[in-house]
Amino acid sequence: MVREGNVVQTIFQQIINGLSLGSIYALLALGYTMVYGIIKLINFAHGDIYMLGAFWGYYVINVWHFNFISALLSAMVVGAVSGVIIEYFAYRPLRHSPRIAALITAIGVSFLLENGMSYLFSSNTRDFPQIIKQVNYNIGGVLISNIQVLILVTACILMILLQVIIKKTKMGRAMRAVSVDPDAAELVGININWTISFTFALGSALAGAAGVLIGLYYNSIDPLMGMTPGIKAFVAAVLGGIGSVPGASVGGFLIGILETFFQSIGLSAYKDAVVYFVLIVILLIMPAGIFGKNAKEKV
Amino acid sequence: MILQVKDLIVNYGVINAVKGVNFNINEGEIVSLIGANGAGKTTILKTISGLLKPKSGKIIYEGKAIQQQKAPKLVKAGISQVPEGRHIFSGLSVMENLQMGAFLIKDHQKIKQNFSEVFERFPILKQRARQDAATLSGGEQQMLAMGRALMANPKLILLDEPSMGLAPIFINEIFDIIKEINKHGTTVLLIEQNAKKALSISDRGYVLSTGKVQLSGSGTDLLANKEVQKAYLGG
Amino acid sequence: KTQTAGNNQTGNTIKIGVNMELSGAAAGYGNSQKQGIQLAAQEINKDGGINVNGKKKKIKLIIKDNKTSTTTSASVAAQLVNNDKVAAIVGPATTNAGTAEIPNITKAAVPSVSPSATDPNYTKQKNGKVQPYVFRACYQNNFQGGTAAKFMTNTLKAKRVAVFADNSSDYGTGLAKAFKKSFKGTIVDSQSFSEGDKDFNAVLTSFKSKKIDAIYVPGYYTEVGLIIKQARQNGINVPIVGSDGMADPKLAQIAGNKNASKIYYTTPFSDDVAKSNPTAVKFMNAYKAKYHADAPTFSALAYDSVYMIKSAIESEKSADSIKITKGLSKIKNFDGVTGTITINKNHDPEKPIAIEQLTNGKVSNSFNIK
Amino acid sequence: MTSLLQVDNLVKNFGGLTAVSDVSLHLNNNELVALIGPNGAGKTTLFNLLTGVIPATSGSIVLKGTNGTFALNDKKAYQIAKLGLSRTFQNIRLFKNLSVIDNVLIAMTSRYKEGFLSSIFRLPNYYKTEQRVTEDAKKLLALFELEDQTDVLAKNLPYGTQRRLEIVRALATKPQILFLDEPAAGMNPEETANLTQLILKVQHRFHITILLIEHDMSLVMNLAERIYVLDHGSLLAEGNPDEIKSNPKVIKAYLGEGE
Amino acid sequence: MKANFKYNIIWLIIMISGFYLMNTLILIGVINAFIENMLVTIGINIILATGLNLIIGFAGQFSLGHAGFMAIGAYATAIITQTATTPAGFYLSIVIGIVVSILVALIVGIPTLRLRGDYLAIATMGAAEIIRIIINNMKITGGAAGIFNIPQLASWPTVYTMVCVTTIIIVNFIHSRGGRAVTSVREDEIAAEAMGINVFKWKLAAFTLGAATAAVAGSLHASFLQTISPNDFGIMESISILIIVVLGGVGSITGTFVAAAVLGVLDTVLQDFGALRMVIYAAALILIMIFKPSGLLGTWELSIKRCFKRFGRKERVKQ
Ligand SMILES: Nc1ncnc2c1ncn2[C@@H]1O[C@H](COP(=O)(O)OP(=O)(O)OP(=O)(O)O)[C@@H](O)[C@H]1O
Ligand SMILES: Nc1ncnc2c1ncn2[C@@H]1O[C@H](COP(=O)(O)OP(=O)(O)OP(=O)(O)O)[C@@H](O)[C@H]1O
Ligand SMILES: [Mg+2]
Ligand SMILES: [Mg+2]
Repeated sequence: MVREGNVVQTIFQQIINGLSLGSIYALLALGYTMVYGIIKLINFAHGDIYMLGAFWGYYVINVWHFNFISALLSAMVVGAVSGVIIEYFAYRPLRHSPRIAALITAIGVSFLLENGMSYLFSSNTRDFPQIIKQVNYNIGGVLISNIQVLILVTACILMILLQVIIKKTKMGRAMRAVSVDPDAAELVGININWTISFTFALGSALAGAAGVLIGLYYNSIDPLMGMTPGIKAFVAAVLGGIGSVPGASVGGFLIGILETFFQSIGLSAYKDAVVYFVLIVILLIMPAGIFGKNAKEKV
Repeated sequence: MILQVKDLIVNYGVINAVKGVNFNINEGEIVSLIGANGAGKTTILKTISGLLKPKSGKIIYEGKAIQQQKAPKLVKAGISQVPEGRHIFSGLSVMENLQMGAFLIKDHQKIKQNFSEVFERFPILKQRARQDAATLSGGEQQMLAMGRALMANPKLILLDEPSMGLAPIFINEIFDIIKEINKHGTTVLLIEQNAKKALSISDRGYVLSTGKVQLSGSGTDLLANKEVQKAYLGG
Repeated sequence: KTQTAGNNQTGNTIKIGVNMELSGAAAGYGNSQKQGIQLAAQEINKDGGINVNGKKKKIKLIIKDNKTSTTTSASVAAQLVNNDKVAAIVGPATTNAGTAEIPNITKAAVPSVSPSATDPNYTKQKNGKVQPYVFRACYQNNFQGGTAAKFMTNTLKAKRVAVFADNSSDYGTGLAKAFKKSFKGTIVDSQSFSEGDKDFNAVLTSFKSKKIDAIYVPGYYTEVGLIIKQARQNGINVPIVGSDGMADPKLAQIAGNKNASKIYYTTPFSDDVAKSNPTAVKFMNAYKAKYHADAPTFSALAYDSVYMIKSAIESEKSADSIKITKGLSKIKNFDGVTGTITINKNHDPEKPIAIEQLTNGKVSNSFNIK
Repeated sequence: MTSLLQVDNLVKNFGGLTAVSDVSLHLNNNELVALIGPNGAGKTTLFNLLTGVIPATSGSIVLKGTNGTFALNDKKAYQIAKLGLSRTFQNIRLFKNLSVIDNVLIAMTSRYKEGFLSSIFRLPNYYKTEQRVTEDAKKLLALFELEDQTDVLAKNLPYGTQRRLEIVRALATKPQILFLDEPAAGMNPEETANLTQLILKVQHRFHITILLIEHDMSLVMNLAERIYVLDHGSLLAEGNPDEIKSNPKVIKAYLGEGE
Repeated sequence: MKANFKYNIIWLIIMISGFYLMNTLILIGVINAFIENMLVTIGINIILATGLNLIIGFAGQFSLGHAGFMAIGAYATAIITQTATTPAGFYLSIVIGIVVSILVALIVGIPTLRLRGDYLAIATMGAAEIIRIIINNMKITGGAAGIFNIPQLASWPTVYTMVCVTTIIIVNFIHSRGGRAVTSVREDEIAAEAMGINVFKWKLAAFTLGAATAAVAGSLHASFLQTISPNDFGIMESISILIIVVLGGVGSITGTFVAAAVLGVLDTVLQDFGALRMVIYAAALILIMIFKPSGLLGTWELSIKRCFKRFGRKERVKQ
């Protein structure tokens, strides 16, 4: 089994592992960052919208025999719609309340989705229908699967797309304006509710898509599946500088790579601890994350 | 008559801030609202621009009752406000702030033209075009707020203490700019602590006290009024 | 007022409490167990109930959720024994929640049978004596881990083994510890994962470069299924050996049938054993009829727990909690779904253990380990 | 004559922008000095440097106070405050959700000790100190006609009163030098006249030095003994009100023609 | 002076009579082991949440790692009372838990308290997770299995006393010079600095005091429950303490008491609902926050002094 080049191969394989894990975190972190960017709310329920997307994909593929693309697109719609509904009922009434109150509702919504789904459809783990057959490519001994590539590419495309939307389009500017001063935004003609709904729709659509992609990749879904990656993705968003689209991606990839690295050197028991440690160290050097603007108040 | 305010009552919770105010503005006029701190001037302005909903009363703009309309609709209809405390978008550059002002304008040519007009009036904004608006000095922010409102091509502009925090040399300039904006066809509703200056450029003025109109008249009449002089003109 | 020892059962029903993980991290396993418990109670009641000294009494289940929390488990136990005055308790599913209920049930002298608390010391007091009111229906870790170690050496002839354990519960860590203690070959590498993890590629890649003969993966099917899948996709084709937490039809579904080959796990309850065990056949058919799915091990263990209580009541001819305790500790050659059970002096069940092998997702072989 | 505060060659850069460039000035004991200049000249930035809110790029600030001589450059804001430099803010920064008296009491905290144990166990010492400082605070508030408002939340005060409270709060730290950043902004002429009297009262009663930024020339010319004019970060002129009023450079850059 | 003394005596009487009331109720069997269990849990949650309320509600620092400090206390007690199975051993373990948690709070707080808002929340959450993971992998802590068969040296009187003591300490701190300094930090850091307040020092003071009380709660938890495991001190535990604080009203200690009690009762009532329990709990959480965004009591505080004054006023009105 021991061959020449084994070490190099292993290193490359680990890089691939890190990137594909990172792309998953990045995909989720993007949604967090969007929502946080506009209403400064840690949308705890984001991970659970991802779960809804996965369950939707599971259902439509198994029952209505959707193909991959239509499952993915419809999951995005489902994600978007549920995001908008959650915003409308749970967050909008609290828009002028202390932020911490909205955070608690967000936690409540997260619990509600997790446990509501468990209650309605049981908390069992299910296998996600393998609608795209996984194919492994062997590149000089380094294995990479088509689904890994798919997720990686999707994450990158979405990242660029979002960055363009936020920086270059009118809607993006409106989103930024609403986030800094809602009153003034209204005074220049921006419909705040619409803008916030749009942001939620966009962020949640990403989560919906992630649900299908990740369901397909890992082949296992359950109602609590959003919890752990949800928190990790949020950490990624913070690490990258929450509110920043490139930050979310970089944060996601960084965490994926760090986790992989520490596991590969035998620290699997401490992988999360080390990631948090690195997070804290980075925040000490860059208090607003890697891409975050450390907007000091002008006195 | 471009704007008519009838029996306007506005509350903050249980606090009654505006207690039945009536006034009107004709097209092409400059009208001033003056009054002490807490008289309710800002509240009236916010109600006109749609940020606050009145308890009762009517606001009629170009013949239509607008008191239930939301701010974005009214911007589209031609009402722009320069809010008290400036409320510029920090984190966005000066340039982007101005772009936001033209949010509802679709015509790119028009936007370009507005840009050049604003930069002509406020050359300092051009110098600082790429700077984060949050780091501008107080006066610069005031200009930016004004420039942003002008980007929307308003028919009626509502100015809430535009001279606050400005250097004397600039106060004169601001009032010149207001006159000029007015000359180009924009109707102006002006709130000022600097009542002397405000009334001297106004066609008409209203004096507000604790939520009610106390006095009204032409700018020159009010300037000559003894009571007004004593209370608001410093002697 | 001094507590009169034990809960007496008057009236026509016997109250059995269920202190179970119905929400929280272990909800999946807890709900499986609840199904097994309900199935058993339903069957018994359909038969008229438990025969207490000639009089048939029906079981009344009082099911409460401990949300996989020690604090809540203690509270649930206190409520069951003090307010509901149950005669015995089934549960909890996890060792942590299980140990949390011990003070309260001991004070009230009410026995509890846990279907799946596996820590070796669960049934022991600090001084090494047995906990008087604590019983379980599953193997303790040392037994299962030791069996797996023996099997690796004797049957698989594995010399170099990697351990990959779930270290978010005592189950995985306990088994790993027991395995390492009794394995004779070399432990090449020992890594761990946590409940809820989905990506194991990093560790598997590092295993791959280390020339191993087998992997030991003590954990639950939710994660181990994914480990199998990712190992095979990474080109690791060595045998993967685990424990009864894997004994669930979902394992192969998650791993994918084609990946689920050369998979072994220790189990008390298997298709193969079942064929020769009429109690098991009956259980599996009844389970399928009621829940439209294959019975998982957790349900079988919970089902047995209820019947163990029934047998204790019937042999002692009383449904008083102290009597039930006595009856439980005397169980011998009890004919359970998970084998013929004898409760030893440590309140651990002695029952045969089997190792099942999966090939293409199906049980292809089973080994009886002596 | 040694001055109370001596500032030499002070510089502050924000990235490429030099907001304060090579400013030297001094404040004498019990003097009332005004700092004026066009918008964006760097006045507030200079205040921020002097009070330690932001660090200077270079230059020196030396305080020769009653307790000795200190270089303030590398001191933190709270240390500078303890040394006797206190300020108000251009945008009011009261403790909005706290009562008027709490605002004052907080400013007094650096002036007394209470002891963790004596406050936790409510030893007699605790009550004595509390009573003493509360009385001090009330006295101070009474001086500014705020004694009826002690329990009102700061955010519920009218704007002008908030400005007044900010001054009281700054005074509660027992400063040697008080910095006022546009105290009359948003006030009408009558209120400005009242404020002028108030500032004079503060100067005389507390024997402190005051440096104030203001765009309202009626106030500046009435109050200031000396005026510094800042433009584009550097000193443009210095002098008494009459000199400044007639300085052509100041007229061109700041005052403007007319009036 | 005299008046202050009077109010303190009244509080003392309330606390002592509360104790005897409970004692009697237990003796006559109104409070059985189950209710006692519930009350103890509520008491421990009160200690945890008042400490967190000090950090979040009064110092304005969003800490999401409270369970980490609780873990330190719990493990200190579990480990020490294994060998020193005496009340003295138990109290020693509380002290050691406090000392260790203060040390850790300093190590965690000195770097992280420079962060703002949600960044601080994530950093403290991370710190607590690091603590938990280290515990999860140590031998002396029993790893993932935790420690069980911990001798029960804390019963309800201990918990009751500790609730009183920690509350007195925190409330008295809030109403002292330090408390005012801490509150000013919450309101406006820049203004506070300008008033001569060492913002960082006071943040750290509130953070360590909160951590120390959390350690006490952990000790009580371990000794009362007799079993602990790393999973008891995860992110979800920190969140559930946060929920108590926010539900009661950020900045209201009275609110914390009320919320801890309400949630404690709700939690036991919901035990019967199985899988539906968390659904109901979540719905309740959302509804309460929507209809009472500032928490059940907002920033309202029960004050004997005020009661007296109001009562006095009514009397006068009657005359
Ligand atoms: N958000 C609010 N909530 C409660 N009361 C308010 C609010 N805003 C303003 N008020 C009160 O309403 C009254 C009118 O305030 P308004 O801001 O309209 O006065 P103004 O004339 O603009 O004063 P200024 O000259 O200070 O700007 C004041 O008494 C003020 O305290
Ligand atoms: N934090 C900062 N980052 C970048 N530039 C800044 C910052 N603070 C101030 N500036 C710039 O420094 C210059 C001076 O600002 P400052 O606020 O000191 O002006 P000022 O003299 O107080 O003006 P005003 O009278 O309008 O308040 C301005 O051009 C401003 O844009
Ligand atoms: Mg106003
Ligand atoms: Mg300034």
